[in-house]
Amino acid sequence: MPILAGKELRIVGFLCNWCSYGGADTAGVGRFSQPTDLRIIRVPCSGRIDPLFIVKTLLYGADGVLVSGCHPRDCHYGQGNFYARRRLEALKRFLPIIGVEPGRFEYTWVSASEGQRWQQVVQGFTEQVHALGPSPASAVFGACREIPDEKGGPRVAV
Amino acid sequence: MKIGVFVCHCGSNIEATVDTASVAGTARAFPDVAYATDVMYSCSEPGQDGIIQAVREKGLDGVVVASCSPRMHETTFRRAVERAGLNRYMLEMANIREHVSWIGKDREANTNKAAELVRLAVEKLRRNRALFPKSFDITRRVLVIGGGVAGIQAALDCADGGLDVVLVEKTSSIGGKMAKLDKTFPTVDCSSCILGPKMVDVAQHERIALHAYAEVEEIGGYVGNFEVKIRKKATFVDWSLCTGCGLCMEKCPSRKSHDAFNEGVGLTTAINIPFPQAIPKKALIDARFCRQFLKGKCGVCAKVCPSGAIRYEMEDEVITEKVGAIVTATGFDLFDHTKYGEYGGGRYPDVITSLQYERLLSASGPTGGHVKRPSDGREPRTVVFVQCVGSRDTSVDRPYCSGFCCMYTAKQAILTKDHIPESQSYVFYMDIRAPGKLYDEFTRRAMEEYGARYVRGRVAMIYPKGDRLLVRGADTLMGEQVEIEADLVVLAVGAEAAAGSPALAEKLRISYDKYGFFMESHPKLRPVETNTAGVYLAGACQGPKDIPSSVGQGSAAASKVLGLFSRQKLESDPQISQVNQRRCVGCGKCALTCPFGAVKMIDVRGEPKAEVIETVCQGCGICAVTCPQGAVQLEHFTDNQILAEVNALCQS
Amino acid sequence: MSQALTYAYYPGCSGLGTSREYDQSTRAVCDALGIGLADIPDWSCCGSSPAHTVDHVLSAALAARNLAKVEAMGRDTAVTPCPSCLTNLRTASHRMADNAFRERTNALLDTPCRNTVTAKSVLQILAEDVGLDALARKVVKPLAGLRVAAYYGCIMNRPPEVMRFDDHENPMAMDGILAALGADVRPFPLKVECCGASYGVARRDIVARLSGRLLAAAEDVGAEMVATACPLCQMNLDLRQGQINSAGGTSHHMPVLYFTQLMGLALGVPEERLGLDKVCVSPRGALRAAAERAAAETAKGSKA
Amino acid sequence: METIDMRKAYDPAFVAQVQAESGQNLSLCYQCGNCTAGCPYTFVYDIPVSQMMRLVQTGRREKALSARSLWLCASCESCTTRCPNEIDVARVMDVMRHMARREGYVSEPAVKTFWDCFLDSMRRHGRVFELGLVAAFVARTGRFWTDMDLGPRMLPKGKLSFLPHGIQGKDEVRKIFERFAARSGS
Ligand SMILES: Cc1cc2nc3c(=O)[nH]c(=O)nc-3n(C[C@H](O)[C@H](O)[C@H](O)COP(=O)(O)OP(=O)(O)OC[C@H]3O[C@@H](n4cnc5c(N)ncnc54)[C@H](O)[C@@H]3O)c2cc1C
Ligand SMILES: Cc1cc2nc3c(=O)[nH]c(=O)nc-3n(C[C@H](O)[C@H](O)[C@H](O)COP(=O)(O)OP(=O)(O)OC[C@H]3O[C@@H](n4cnc5c(N)ncnc54)[C@H](O)[C@@H]3O)c2cc1C
Ligand code: SF4
Ligand code: SF4
Ligand code: SF4
Ligand code: SF4
Ligand code: SF4
Ligand code: SF4
Ligand code: SF4
Ligand code: SF4
Repeated sequence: MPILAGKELRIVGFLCNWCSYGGADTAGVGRFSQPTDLRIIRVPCSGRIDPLFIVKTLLYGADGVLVSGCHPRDCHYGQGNFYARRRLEALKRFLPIIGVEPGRFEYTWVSASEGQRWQQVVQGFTEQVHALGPSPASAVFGACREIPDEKGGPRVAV
Repeated sequence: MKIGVFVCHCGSNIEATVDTASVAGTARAFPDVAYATDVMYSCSEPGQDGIIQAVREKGLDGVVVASCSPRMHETTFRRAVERAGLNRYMLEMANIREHVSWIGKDREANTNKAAELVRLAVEKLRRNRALFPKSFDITRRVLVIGGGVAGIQAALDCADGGLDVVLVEKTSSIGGKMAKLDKTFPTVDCSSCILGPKMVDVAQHERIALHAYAEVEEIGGYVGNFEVKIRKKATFVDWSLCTGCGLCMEKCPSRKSHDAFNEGVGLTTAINIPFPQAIPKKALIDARFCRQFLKGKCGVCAKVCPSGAIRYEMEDEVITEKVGAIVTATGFDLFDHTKYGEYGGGRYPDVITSLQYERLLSASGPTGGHVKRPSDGREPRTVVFVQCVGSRDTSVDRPYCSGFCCMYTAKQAILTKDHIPESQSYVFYMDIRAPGKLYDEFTRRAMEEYGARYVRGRVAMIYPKGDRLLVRGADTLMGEQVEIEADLVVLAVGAEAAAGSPALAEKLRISYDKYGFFMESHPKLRPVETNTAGVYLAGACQGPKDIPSSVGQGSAAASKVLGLFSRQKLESDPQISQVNQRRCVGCGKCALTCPFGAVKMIDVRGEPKAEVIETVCQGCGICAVTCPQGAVQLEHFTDNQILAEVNALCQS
Repeated sequence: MSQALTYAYYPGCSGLGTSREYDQSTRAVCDALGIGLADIPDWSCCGSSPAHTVDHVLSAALAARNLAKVEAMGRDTAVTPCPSCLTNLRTASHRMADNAFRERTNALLDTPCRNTVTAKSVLQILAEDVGLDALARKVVKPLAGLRVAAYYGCIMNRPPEVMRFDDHENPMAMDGILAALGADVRPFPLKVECCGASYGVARRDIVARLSGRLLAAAEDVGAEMVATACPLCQMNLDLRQGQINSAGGTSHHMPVLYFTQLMGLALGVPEERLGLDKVCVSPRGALRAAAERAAAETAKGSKA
Repeated sequence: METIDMRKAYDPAFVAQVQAESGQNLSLCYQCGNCTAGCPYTFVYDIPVSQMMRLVQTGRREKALSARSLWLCASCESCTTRCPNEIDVARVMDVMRHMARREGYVSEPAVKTFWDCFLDSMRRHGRVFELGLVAAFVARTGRFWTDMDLGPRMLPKGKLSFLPHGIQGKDEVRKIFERFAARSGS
């Protein structure tokens, strides 16, 4: 299913189950209206998010990737979000090297009670991605998409 | 593989902005989808039966339900597919309500987005596999943190149910706020008469170990097997010897110590037992006021103590307890009214808080139950109560209603008339919130029988005029500015999260809201559970609550603990990590990063390999990202599955 | 205060007339403290209260013309004794932080304003930039024994988001200064209550009531003098004290001085530079009583 | 007292205009009355300030703009400073006063005349000429007894000057007024 041409861009969110996914639910329960571009992938913890997922998502042609987890010190697993922060900071510096505008990737912290904050994050990020327009990556790399299996090659050390 | 897709209307909740029939139609074209339909209410009995029937009739191997958030109904549908004969992990949900229908009105965009989310779920489900939980032993002991009425109730119910209880209280006596109250609404019965016996029960119960003047330092482990470090703060008195005779208090020369129990109305001695009914009834030295500590000489208490209990050299002690469940009941604190400069900012002695007023009303309080003005000891004739101080006020970041202050203000107006028949009370209020049984009748009685004059409006300023206080407010029903010359002003200060709540929440790995109150699992359906298995909530730590609700929650939390422990063994969540030992090169990175110590390094034919301890792994997936070989994979959230989801979204 | 402080100075229209003594004493005190006041060349009226009752852009433009002149002087801080001027200057800056508003404002001006100037009150720079310790060291004739109430007026500190100075319910800057001068500062509860503002001419009844309440409250706390920082307050409380008395059937006799006049006295500035003769209710009696009390106190102290 | 038809009495354009010009959201007001309680001018108001906010909520243009209160508010900022919902109440009052002036509602003529004289003085001289201002006010209102008692007190003190303090840039000031008038088309 394509995104709605002209209306939407392709934005993928990786959200931790305990905080931000709950925050997005809270926003829904509060009926806080949001742009429709974002699709959310649920992961147990922001510490589960491999920078490689984000790189691949961008190379597969996503126009923006949003990562959101628990506030520092509020991680359900104690310290997953510290690992996440370290890795994602490194990733942010790495993206320009592979030709991705840094504005296409953001990570943020939203707790399960912060529905309003989630609304603002989605609104802000969607606007930011729309300002950048469609990603050139889809044209360049669109062809070489594949679903890797678990034996996939060696990983990028980030 | 044969997959069935069920797209829920949720009445009109989803259907109003998502064309569910068309989503089901689109889904039929997805790989492996053998059946797709839309359903009115999937979670209802006919809805679940429909799923079970389809699984059986069409021979499905997996189910996708596109409906509300999995945080709402994942368990419901897992049970349903299990009843249909599938493994419960052969289910995926697409959240098309909270993440789609409720946040946008564009039906075309929503329908399209819903279909994409279904596709994502299908792609993930195609890579799911059956998982089976393992069972493990439980430590049948419970930790209760906070000894207010909620914690007391939880501790007693657990202990009566046959569990060993460890009760940790921050101050030197249990009782919480309720121990400070004079009488309680709506029955106006004596607070210590109803709480006192429960406190004694705690002290005498053989199954309750009470650690007063102690705090939780560190919490490790997981449901069924927590390990808790408790800091027992130095009291400078050996409690195993202290008999609570009170001789030391009589002789202590430092008589100007802060009296926390009496909310700072009146003073106490440096060595003190906070109040006569304290549990445990033991003395402790407040080092901030003790001459031995400040000047290095005194030692009077050590000389007079008949049991030789004084220990000036005592230090904090940290002990460890093993428990299987935790009930948090740390209550609330009061709003600091000195933030309101227009009410004097704490500069006027006769502008006091509601809890200070409780101490003035109490027969065991610093004035022996005679209401006297702090400034000059005179009995007040005109008493003005101001409600919603530090509640329902965005400008001080307290937009919420504290719930019980309307009621206690009515109680205090009634008690004022009882104490001083010739007095006149005025109550400034915005709304009266009295939704309990006999509650509204109670506030009416304050007006009708006790003649309290209620004025609808806020107070803008309070300032001294001669030896009285001028209270200037509005009567919005009359549309007028009004003034009252008062002898005493009582501020109905609101409730805030107890000091240190966020820090405690972080230790417990539970969430808290922006004001510091702990978050329940679900506001309606799981009000005393948290999102961390084995951790429960009771009382005002979850949000402002009066005594009946706090006690109710104490019992509810206890019943949850008893329910948990009624099982022989607990089952672990099988969504945990697994090591593919053929790929593992034994670098040990996973073992280093796992926050739970769930990875151990073992020797396999002379080579180091990683292994995950199933009952310890919590399924965070941090190790999976760390492993340079891709050898650790988190079940149900493998790299393969997540990348398949990504791919489902990005293909155009 | 190590280096010489110099500020762009905006006296305000009333400083040329009804509050001439405020302007005079401010200049004299700053002189004594080594503070330079550089008059803003060819300054114009800030708009005062009437302008903002007509339109917020008009009001901002009248203020901004002066702010632009300060920019032309190459300075970034303007001080004024008058809270009404201060409010207009600060509100204009506050609103011009919004670019669209600033453009609309500049469209009314010959010389555009870049909005780089911060306006402060004389009270604020004395309390914050000079400081109480430095001030206390310069006192040659302490105001010992003088029972005084410090009255700030309604807009010196309000609203706090715009004024950003001191506590908005219980400001203490002037109390602190007077205490540093040795005075017996009374805890005056109505520090920020309005005196009746500019309604003296059109609605004298309003001023009689509101200023009357202030005088009564000052007496209630045992003050023998009121110190003000605002020309309108001073005029309402002092010049109109007779009107207040006849309207309310009271017999207040309360001297009302500018705090700068009291500072001048304590710093040993010659009286003729302070305009003490320009106030209506003479402060002589209160000052004499204070001096006598102080002398009696010292005598008692030396005996003991 | 009349019965109000809530639907007919609600003027949506009025609500929108007050909110847009003041930048305040009046639906935040829960009618606590704190503004009225603190307003030093409530005693002379015909409609207390909290009810002025209510009139905006209920869209009552006519009643709000003809209130005398609008002309008696001294912008003392007590209401704005203390509103629990952080509404800039004084600004809302100011904005309604602008509207009242534009639309010809003047329920306190003396106050308006005083302000007009003030602005006039400013426009003519660049600075306010106090004696001239009072003289103009007396001339326009015919209230020649205004503050007659104060003259004898002030004159000997040298506080009132008999000549305006004109400034060189008074043309610039005059142009501010002219451009403003041109912009607002009056
Ligand atoms: C002035 C006033 C009058 C009231 N009158 C009434 C009334 O008449 N009727 C009525 O129903 N309700 C009344 N209430 C409400 C009542 O006080 C509460 O409902 C009740 O106290 C809530 O009980 P709790 O156990 O949840 O919290 P609390 O009473 O606050 O007890 C919490 C306990 O936990 C301890 N604690 C806090 N943090 C920690 C920590 N980190 N570690 C260990 N221990 C900790 C505290 O020391 C305290 O002992 C009144 C409240 C006030 C303020
Ligand atoms: C219009 C309306 C809207 C509401 N909205 C909300 C809301 O948005 N949020 C919210 O939290 N609450 C809401 N409520 C309140 C909510 O309905 C109640 O809190 C809830 O229903 C109480 O549940 P219950 O099980 O105690 O009682 P009930 O829902 O009344 O259930 C009692 C059951 O017992 C059965 N029963 C009765 N007598 C007997 C008998 N003798 N033998 C056998 N069975 C019997 C009845 O048939 C019924 O099935 C609303 C209520 C109303 C009226
Ligand atoms: S499954 Fe969820 S979305 Fe469907 S009816 Fe039930 S609550 Fe509503
Ligand atoms: S410390 Fe000693 S004197 Fe004090 S109460 Fe205990 S036993 Fe009695
Ligand atoms: S040693 Fe301290 S606590 Fe003991 S009697 Fe002396 S002052 Fe009191
Ligand atoms: S319970 Fe009553 S007094 Fe307390 S915050 Fe709510 S409305 Fe205000
Ligand atoms: S998933 Fe990995 S890191 Fe997380 S608890 Fe299990 S073994 Fe430890
Ligand atoms: S990180 Fe990977 S390779 Fe290293 S020990 Fe763990 S499982 Fe083996
Ligand atoms: S103080 Fe604010 S909320 Fe209260 S009535 Fe006034 S405007 Fe409304
Ligand atoms: S600004 Fe106006 S409405 Fe507000 S309190 Fe002052 S005089 Fe009253």
